[in-house]
Amino acid sequence: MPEKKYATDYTAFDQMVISAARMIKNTDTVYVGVGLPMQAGVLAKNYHASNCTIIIENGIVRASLFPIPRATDTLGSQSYAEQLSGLFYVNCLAQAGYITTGFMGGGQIDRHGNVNDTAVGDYRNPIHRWPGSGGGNDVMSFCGRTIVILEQSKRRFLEKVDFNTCPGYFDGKPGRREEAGLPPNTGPVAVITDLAIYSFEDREMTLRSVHAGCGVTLQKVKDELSWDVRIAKDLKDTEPPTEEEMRVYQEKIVAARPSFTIQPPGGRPPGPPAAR
Amino acid sequence: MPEKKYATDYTAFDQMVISAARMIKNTDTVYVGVGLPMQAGVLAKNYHASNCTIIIENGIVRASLFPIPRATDTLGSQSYAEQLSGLFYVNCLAQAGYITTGFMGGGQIDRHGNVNDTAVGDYRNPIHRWPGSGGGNDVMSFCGRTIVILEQSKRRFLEKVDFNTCPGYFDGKPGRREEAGLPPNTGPVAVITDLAIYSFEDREMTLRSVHAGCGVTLQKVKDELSWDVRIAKDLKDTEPPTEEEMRVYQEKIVAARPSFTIQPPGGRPPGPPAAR
Amino acid sequence: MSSKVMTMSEAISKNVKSGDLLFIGGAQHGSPSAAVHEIVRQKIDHLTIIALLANTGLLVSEGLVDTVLTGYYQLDEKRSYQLQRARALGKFPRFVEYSHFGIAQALQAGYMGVPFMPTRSQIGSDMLKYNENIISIDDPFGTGKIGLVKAVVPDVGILHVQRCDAEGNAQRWGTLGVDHEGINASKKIIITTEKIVDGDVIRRDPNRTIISGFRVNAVVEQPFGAYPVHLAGCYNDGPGAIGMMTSEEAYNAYMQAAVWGVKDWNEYLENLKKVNGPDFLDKIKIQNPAKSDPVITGI
Amino acid sequence: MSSKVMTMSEAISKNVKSGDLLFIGGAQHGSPSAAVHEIVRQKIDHLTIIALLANTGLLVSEGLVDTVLTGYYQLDEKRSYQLQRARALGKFPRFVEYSHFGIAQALQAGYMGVPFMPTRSQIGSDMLKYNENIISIDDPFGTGKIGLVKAVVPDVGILHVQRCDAEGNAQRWGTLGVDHEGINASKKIIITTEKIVDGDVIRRDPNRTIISGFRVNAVVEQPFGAYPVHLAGCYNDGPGAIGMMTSEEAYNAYMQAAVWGVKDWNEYLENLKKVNGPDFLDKIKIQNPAKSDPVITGI
Repeated sequence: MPEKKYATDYTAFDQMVISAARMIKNTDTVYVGVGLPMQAGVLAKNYHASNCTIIIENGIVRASLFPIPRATDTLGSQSYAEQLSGLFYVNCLAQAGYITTGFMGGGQIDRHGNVNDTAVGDYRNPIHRWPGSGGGNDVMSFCGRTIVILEQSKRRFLEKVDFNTCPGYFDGKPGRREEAGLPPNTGPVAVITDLAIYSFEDREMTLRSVHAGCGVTLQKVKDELSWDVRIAKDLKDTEPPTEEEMRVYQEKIVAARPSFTIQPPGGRPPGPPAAR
Repeated sequence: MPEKKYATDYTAFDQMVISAARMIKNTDTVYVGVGLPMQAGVLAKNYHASNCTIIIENGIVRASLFPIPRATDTLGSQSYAEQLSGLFYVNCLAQAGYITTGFMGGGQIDRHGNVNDTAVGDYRNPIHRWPGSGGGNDVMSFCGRTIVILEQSKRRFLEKVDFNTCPGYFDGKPGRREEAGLPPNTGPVAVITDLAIYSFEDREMTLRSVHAGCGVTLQKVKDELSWDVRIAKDLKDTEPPTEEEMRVYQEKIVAARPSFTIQPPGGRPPGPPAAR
Repeated sequence: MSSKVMTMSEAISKNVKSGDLLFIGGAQHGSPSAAVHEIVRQKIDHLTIIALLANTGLLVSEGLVDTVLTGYYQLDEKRSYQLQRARALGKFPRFVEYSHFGIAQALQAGYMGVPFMPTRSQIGSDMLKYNENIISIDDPFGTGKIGLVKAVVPDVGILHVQRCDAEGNAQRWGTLGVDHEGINASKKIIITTEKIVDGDVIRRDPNRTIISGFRVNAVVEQPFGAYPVHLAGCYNDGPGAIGMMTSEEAYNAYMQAAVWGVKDWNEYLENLKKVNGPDFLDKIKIQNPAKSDPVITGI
Repeated sequence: MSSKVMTMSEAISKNVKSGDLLFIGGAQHGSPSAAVHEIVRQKIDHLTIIALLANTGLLVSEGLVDTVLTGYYQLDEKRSYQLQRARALGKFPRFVEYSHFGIAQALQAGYMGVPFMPTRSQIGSDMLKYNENIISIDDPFGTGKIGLVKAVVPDVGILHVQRCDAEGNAQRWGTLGVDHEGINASKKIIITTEKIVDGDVIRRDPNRTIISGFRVNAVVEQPFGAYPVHLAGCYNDGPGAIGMMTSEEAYNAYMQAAVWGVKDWNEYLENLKKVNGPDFLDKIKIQNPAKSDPVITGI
């Protein structure tokens, strides 16, 4: 890898995708949903983690490179995969513990990493409805490390979500996931937004770094959270994109990013709704 | 089908296989084990039931004709099947109720159609051991109508089997199969031996016909049973093989019958042991 | 022997009844669009549908659906003309929500012929509060909590495939979504196929058969039967689906073109070519085909 | 990248340990015979094996097996020299008996990552009295009794296939027995293959992949790796297996020829040709091959 030279011309959104991609290791098997998770996965595969295996919900297991698809299942994301099967098969891989890393979006997220993709307010009489779990619950329930990527705003980052679609650490007390019957050694490990990066310490979202390089301040981060967030002792500025990362990101993601997702009538891409 | 002219030169064994084959209807889906069940299935397919579908345990679903195989899984029984999958798949077909007819052998059978393929005497300290259920329990548990084919002898036809490997009607009281959790509308419907044919009336083996054409007497049949068997009011002589049946049987089964089953070391054909 | 081969109209009218629970295959890939449009044309109602990213929205907007079993459905009425229309008709369906894997497991249990499937998905969520088909129990083998998803056994399953013989031995490739579980779980089965092939083609590749003929009730040859959804080895997504759901005007125009104004799917396809040019469908065909190496069987 | 490709000796010594629970694929079809012989050669003991009609008897007769999970096993000691020998060695294994489907379900539960599989097989039998891995409960959804078969998660799974790439993406066809469930349930995986093929062959037929490379620990190219068991598209049964188990003399002669007197399976195969003629293996190859039509993918 070339010597690190940091880029200067990038947005907070670019930082979010690139920071997410960095979470993927070369040896990982990564379950990616549509949207930002897919962009992070494809970027990692094109840059530093060319050996990682990408799992796509509809039955795709691929170790080989592929162009970023308009949706998760396209002829491009299917063709030349190492294995094609179905949704049941790839989720069994996950449930049995063979998917190291999950990437997902979300509607709301709370202090303990629980994600709501279902309803704002009361389920029976909601203020707003999202399309529901999709594969989100499965990813969060099964994957070794789950990384949530979503744009940060106060009304989406809550002390407690209105509806727990994809369980994080529930109320944060130890052992709650195991008590519920979720597989051991699973759960969210990071939240990556357009403002900051969070890890989980004692099952609580903890601010690790602020995207200072694109002008984000700690105050701005705090303003877009609904609770008094725990801050890591060694809080840092987020490492900016390197020039090389930005080059690959521009070429493989931005240039190929679908301007408009074509969908069949009634059909929707899988996974939770992208935060927008 | 040509006018019925009955054969004169046939054995009780021939009668057994041909009577079993007659149980298969053109619209049936038939789960066949190795040995006599396979011979009956292949004969039916070559004679009167050419449209029946044959299911073989290792994952074979075939509507097309095939030569009688030396074991259940051979390149001959696999090749040109309509569908190849695995043991799990074909047993799910059975468990979900899509296999109309099962054919199996057995070590011991009792008055209420329970079959023992496991042990004579106490399980922990047996007088004799058979190889166990194989697919026998699955066939008897799942198939719409199960037909048991085995050579008859007093020590194999018992009031009560020593070990219930493949459940018939348990103690014969109504509803026992449903109580145990077995699927509705299943269970043994016939036992075909080298001496006679039995059906089940009120869940009890009932003598329907004696192979009189090959010299079997009612007394001989009774001598080779351990209990005072129920006899149908309209007890008949078994319909002998027709000349046409015998011709096809000689050509497709006898001529092709393997003289010796080649087996891999330690490997065994599936299904319960043939009664011998 | 080939009495199973029939028109789409016959296949639907003979096998789909008011009140049925329908499995419609092709999650995100190769949905049986032509068959769904025929159900709309025949106005078969009070359906329960399993909607896993397949092309089923028209059934809802036409008021034909009582219940939707789903893992993901656009439930924001403000964004969904389909839901607005169902509401206006007084036919807003009941939604029963699972995760995607939950739907797959319910169908797997149906395919297996057992009453439920054990699961570790969904049991950590609030979905259990509102969906009585998912429960959490203590594992009788002592490993702690485990979820159970209740089996779903569709009355009718509809699958679109690349090739199928006249007996219904159907082969499908590319991503399979929940097609294997769903079609094998279904009591009655309709196969729509790009092409009816000789049985010999099937028998020289029997591992690819997703459902055997003895399970299949109807076979319909329907080229571009999944349009505008892509189908591996056949065609890419068509452009037709965009925007049709955003207004009453666009919706009505689409329904006139695709359902009410034509007698069948083939007439709709012909009209598409008249409007968009004779090469309209050719343009979405596979441009860079990859051919599999043959596999050998035989004796 | 291709660090997974190794010799049989390495694959076994690196991945199979004393005390392991082994899944050995190839029920009645394409068993990994060469791999089993290598385990014997390395005398890896205290094994638990899942024996579903696969070629595993030598492990028992050599006293390497503590427990056999089985649906069907020759348990009449009078007829089994293997069992007599195990008895004489003081290594008569414990047998845990299921039906065949029971074994398949235990492996299915392992593959799915759940603690059990619901079943209607076995629950009517006396097997439940002696096998604590099968129980009967009241269905929580209220349909009456239902059986549960406890999951089996093998430490190592060994599968012989027709083709596999250097990364371990393995493709197998013909009957699959319990291969799909068993190999996917296994923690560590050894693939032995008739031929290592280019990854492009795999990627042009991805629906045929039974296990993906990321799950596979070792890939061994071993022609005639299933001999004397048949393998679809490759060869028919060999004559070699008959009679070897009936006497100490025949057994010892076989063991000398196939294990102790040779360094590996290839040397055994070469010796077979020396004894039986250079065309000995050619004679069992497929004589009347059937080729599948290619399937198309691509964009």
